[in-house]
Amino acid sequence: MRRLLALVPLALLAGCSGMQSMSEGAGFGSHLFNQLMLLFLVVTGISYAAVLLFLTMAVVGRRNEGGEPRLQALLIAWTGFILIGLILLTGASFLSDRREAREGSDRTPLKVTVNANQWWWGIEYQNDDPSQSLRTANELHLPVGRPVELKLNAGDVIHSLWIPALAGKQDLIPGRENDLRVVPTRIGHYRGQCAEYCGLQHAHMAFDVTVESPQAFAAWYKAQSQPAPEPADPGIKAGHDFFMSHACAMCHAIGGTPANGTTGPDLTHVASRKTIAAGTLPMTRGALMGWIANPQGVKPGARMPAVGMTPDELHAVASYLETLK
Amino acid sequence: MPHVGPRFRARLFWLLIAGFCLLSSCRQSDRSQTSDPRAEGAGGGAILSDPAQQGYSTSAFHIGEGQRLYSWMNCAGCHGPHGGGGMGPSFMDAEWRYGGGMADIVRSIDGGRPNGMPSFHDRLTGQQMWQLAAYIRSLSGLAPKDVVPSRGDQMSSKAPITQRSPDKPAEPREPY
Amino acid sequence: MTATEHPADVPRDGPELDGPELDRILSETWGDKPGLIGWLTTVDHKRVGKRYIFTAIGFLLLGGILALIMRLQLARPDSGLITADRYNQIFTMHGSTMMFLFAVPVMEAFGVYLVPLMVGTRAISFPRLNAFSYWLYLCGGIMLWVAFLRDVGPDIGWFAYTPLSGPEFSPGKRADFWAQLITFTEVAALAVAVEIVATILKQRAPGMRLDRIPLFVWGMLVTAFMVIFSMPAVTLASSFLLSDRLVGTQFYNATEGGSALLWQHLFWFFGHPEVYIIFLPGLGFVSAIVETFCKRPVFAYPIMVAALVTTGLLAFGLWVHHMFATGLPRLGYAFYTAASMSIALPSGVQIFCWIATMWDSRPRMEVPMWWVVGFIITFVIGGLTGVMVASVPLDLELHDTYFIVAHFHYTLIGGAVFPLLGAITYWFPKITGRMMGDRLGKVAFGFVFAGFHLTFMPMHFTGLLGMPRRVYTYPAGMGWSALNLTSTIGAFVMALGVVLFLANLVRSLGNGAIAGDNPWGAASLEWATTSPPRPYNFAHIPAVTSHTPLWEESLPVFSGLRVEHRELVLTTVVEALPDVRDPSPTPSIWPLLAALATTGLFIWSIFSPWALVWGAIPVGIALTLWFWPKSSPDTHQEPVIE
Amino acid sequence: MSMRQTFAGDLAVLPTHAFGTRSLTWWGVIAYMLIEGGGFALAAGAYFFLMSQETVWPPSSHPPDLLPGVLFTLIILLSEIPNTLLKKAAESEQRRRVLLLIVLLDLFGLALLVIRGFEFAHINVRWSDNAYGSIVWALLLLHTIHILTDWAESVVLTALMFTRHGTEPRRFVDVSEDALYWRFVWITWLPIFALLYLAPRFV
Repeated sequence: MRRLLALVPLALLAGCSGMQSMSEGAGFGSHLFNQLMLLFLVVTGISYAAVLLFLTMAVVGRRNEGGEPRLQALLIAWTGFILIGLILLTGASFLSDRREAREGSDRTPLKVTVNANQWWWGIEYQNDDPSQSLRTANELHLPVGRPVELKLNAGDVIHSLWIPALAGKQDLIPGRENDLRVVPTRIGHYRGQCAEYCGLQHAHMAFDVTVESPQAFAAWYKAQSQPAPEPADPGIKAGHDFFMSHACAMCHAIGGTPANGTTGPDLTHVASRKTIAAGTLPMTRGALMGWIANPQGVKPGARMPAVGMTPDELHAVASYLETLK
Repeated sequence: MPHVGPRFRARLFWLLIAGFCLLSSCRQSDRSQTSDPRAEGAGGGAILSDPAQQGYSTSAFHIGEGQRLYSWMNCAGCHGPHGGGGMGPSFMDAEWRYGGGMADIVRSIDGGRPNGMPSFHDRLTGQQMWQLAAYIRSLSGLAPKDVVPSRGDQMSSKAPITQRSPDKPAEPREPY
Repeated sequence: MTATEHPADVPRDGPELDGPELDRILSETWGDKPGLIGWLTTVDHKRVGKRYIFTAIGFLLLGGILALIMRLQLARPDSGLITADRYNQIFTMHGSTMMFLFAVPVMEAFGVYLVPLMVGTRAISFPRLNAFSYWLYLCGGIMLWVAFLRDVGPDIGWFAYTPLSGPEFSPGKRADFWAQLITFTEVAALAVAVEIVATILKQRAPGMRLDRIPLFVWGMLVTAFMVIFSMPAVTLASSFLLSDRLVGTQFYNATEGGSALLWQHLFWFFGHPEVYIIFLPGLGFVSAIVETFCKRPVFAYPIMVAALVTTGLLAFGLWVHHMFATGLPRLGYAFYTAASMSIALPSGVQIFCWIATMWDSRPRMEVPMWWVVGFIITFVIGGLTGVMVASVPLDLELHDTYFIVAHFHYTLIGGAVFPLLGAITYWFPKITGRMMGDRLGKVAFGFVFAGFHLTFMPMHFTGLLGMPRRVYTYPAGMGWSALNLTSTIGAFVMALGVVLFLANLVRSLGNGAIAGDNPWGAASLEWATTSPPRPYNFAHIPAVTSHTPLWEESLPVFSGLRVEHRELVLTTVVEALPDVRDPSPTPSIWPLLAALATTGLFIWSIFSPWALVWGAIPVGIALTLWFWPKSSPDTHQEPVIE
Repeated sequence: MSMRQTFAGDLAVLPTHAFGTRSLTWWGVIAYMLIEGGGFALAAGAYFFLMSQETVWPPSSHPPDLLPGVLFTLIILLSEIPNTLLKKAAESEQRRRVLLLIVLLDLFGLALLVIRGFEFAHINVRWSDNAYGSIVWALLLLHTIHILTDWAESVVLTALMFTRHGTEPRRFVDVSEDALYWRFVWITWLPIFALLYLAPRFV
């Protein structure tokens, strides 16, 4: 009930919650943000109302009869009010910052390394046994309630990993490893986006976040650890062969196939993702074909070149990629 | 060609707003990547006759992309981190075994060369080859000084290209 | 009295030389040559101040047009109106133009025009340096905009974080033109800051003790010191960036020992004082306007001065709140949260004192006062959202979102541009001799105020809904579309307001009502001169007996300054006792030529490091001839240099 | 003017030039010292920031050779003697002594610029090798520009003193402030010397 109460003024103010809205409160960080923002709104609201009231009285109301001493007394009161307000807000923000750091410290955190490159996210789930670690791109699956520690590295320029519905952002700076702790508290689909200007396609550098039950997460993790299935149907085989013999394999990697390029996103289970091209297009056959045929049309300046192919080669490759569930 | 539409409308709109674009946007820092796959991929011949070829060697953007491709495609493995040479020949001197012109270098990348240079015919798109060729020529100082980046963000033991005097290549020789 | 000097032997102003006869001689001594030559060689702080203001407003319009284009692009999701590259150039140019080519210069320009008049002297302290500063600023602005129109405009943001602005990820010369613009505007701003400090400390009218200095002049003094201490940081940072991009130094290259955070520390050490450099003169404008239209000195003058000085000092202690998301130690952040919060105290106190002044008197609600009321309503919201983003947990969500865009537009437009438009209306009669239209002034205020809130209030919610900054487009279905459309409509309403304001300005130039010397019945010294002021400002240097000189029954003056040579009086720093008669430099072409030589040096150094060596020769020659004293006809007179 | 005007005093009795804080140009010189001092302090801050990034300092090469640096420091400290005498002579307006001392000071400046050339030759690192090399070159270059501009101004002032303009009292004010600025030049050199030559050896 308390959380709903916190949401009411914010929802009023924020119009509604969306999958990329801070007031969503689906993570402990975002939940704390709501509470703290509410406290700030109350304190600043009161002071703003006081200023407006005093201003209206000064411009249109009766003149001050009390003379200088009355003004001085009011000034001392006003300074005191500001001081108390600031101390209260500073203290509250410091305490909630500490509180967020302690949250979920009793549970073993999930370890994920994020490698940001110009205009996509490389995600790697670490595991104690390295063979169990999992590489994916532009999406993050998280078990609800379990804290996740993200190791943030940048491969080229400064980016900023930000999932508004879950927690605050943290920059990824080349030559420096930052970390971010997120504790998801509500199951659902959310969207994160790069928040630090990183060049031509900074606007199209988003990623999907799915918070699910631990069982669903384990099932997803196991499915993602499997290599790509061998293509059976000749049409799909043609797509597979084109992929392996052309520029695609130079940049992309598909588990269980000779393609092991690391400069582009890992496509082993690309069809299982909600979006492609870092959250720019939905994962549908039409969008896939449009993106492969002409990446500059969708993301002008993106590092994916337009590989020359005939229409049936395009259909074959699309069919092959659709099998990579 | 859906792609050309918005660009043309945007350029017209921009000219309306700017009013007096003094000179045509100088090629040096034009960020647009050609993305018409038809002209590049279909046949071997098409790659070599890229219409914008003369623009690559003086475009800072394309040389920058060439620098990225040089490390991504692991050319450094044979030709050394800054084209200093290794198993493969060096790009920093004036010695061009198969010719130092843009087209010669693209031909080497496209078709490969005997004793070790693999063919990247299907491995790279036409534009990537032109960008690589522009970067390779800049390593020996053939690109204009104000177009070449002073350094990369990687470790480098060499003095920046802008600080080295360029080695003018000998007359390009007929390929063997 | 030195041996070579007898007071009686040269003509001096005084009871026997006064009125139109004195005006004729002084106008001839202090005037400029006619026509273009006079225009290019003038060192009159009023002429240079006017053209500074005119150029800065020109850049405001250019920046405004870019803002409208950005709003058109963001009006609807996935809009193809502008390509990503063009949008990145436009938002960088909008930020850089507004911050470096409009905001700081226009505030310093008002200081250049008004400070000498308000402290009661005849010229700004280093007038030729003042002319040099304007020409350099103009050349810098032209260079950046020519580069932008030739598609070589910077596309790295007005903050140019490395390594995106470094040699590898910003190929070509785009980032270099931005970095060189910083050098241009820094040298110009530092020059003006030095002049303002020297003018305020040494050239105050006799009797203007420290506690009798007008609040606007205090604001300019604190601003000048902030410029002096903050601008070297960004000059150093942009020079390091230029050398990284030109000769391959490794300042910001993480793999070779450098660090991207070095740029952020150096830039924001300048960045935050920069926004207070823009904001403090705005507070000075408000104090001047409130004092005049309430016919009462601003309440608690010493506390207001203390608040200005505290804001100036605190501004240097909180730059890391721009870097809360870069992963620095959390305990350090707690200090910066406290520091950032504490700066709300002096501002809050000043807001109280203005309102108390209005409450304790009968404020005449003329157009400038409307802008002051608009300022208080808008700026306080900006200040309070500033308190929000000072807190680390809130800032980690709000940083680099449209909430921040709303915050700084509320503080910069609300806190500086509103008082500026009020100040233009307030001092227009003094500068041009005519009144601005009252009705059209109020209509323009209405449109700007309504348009501003219609544009930037929705941005708070766009930010809360998760829209990041500097995105050239956004997907549909995020809940941002309607809010962005509202902002776009608001932007055009505000633009209409600005157009109306300028129309009122231009119309009043021609046929506004004739304004006397003191149309508003103000108290400060600039209203003791004619409208527009004569080239020599004051026929006789005034004596100041109180904090509001023109509200006293009489204005005592001093006599005894030479009339055939430019001369003004220097006074002691604290008590302002008359101390020395100092010659003031005469008009000269050399500041313009030195500025052109420096421009050549700066632009050439974008392309080759040897520019520093060879380019310095013409600059050296120009400076030498600038300082070389002109030989004067009779020997025992003192020729003037500098 | 609308208000009654009464004459409260006569400024004619005031002198037309003065030294020290009574001179307007003194305040201009002090303001530019604040600017350049701020610049040097921030450059030193950048030096410490980059030093904190490395485990071993200097990361690659040897620190700059001591000989040219120490020689430069000694001579620049030595130059304070003629500098102080020059300031006193200027403030007591003894033209002959001023002419003698200012030429001597210019020669000191020339000698120091030559030694600075050797310092650059013995810096043992290229500016493009690493961040250490960059900041070392930056600090030395900033100070060299500082010395060069002050020396050039002194030469111009010396030339001016030899012309008939040199007879005016105001020129002595300029000489006094030029001596003050030279004092600022070697005061800023001491911390830079410590950073360039001593810090890598003893930290």
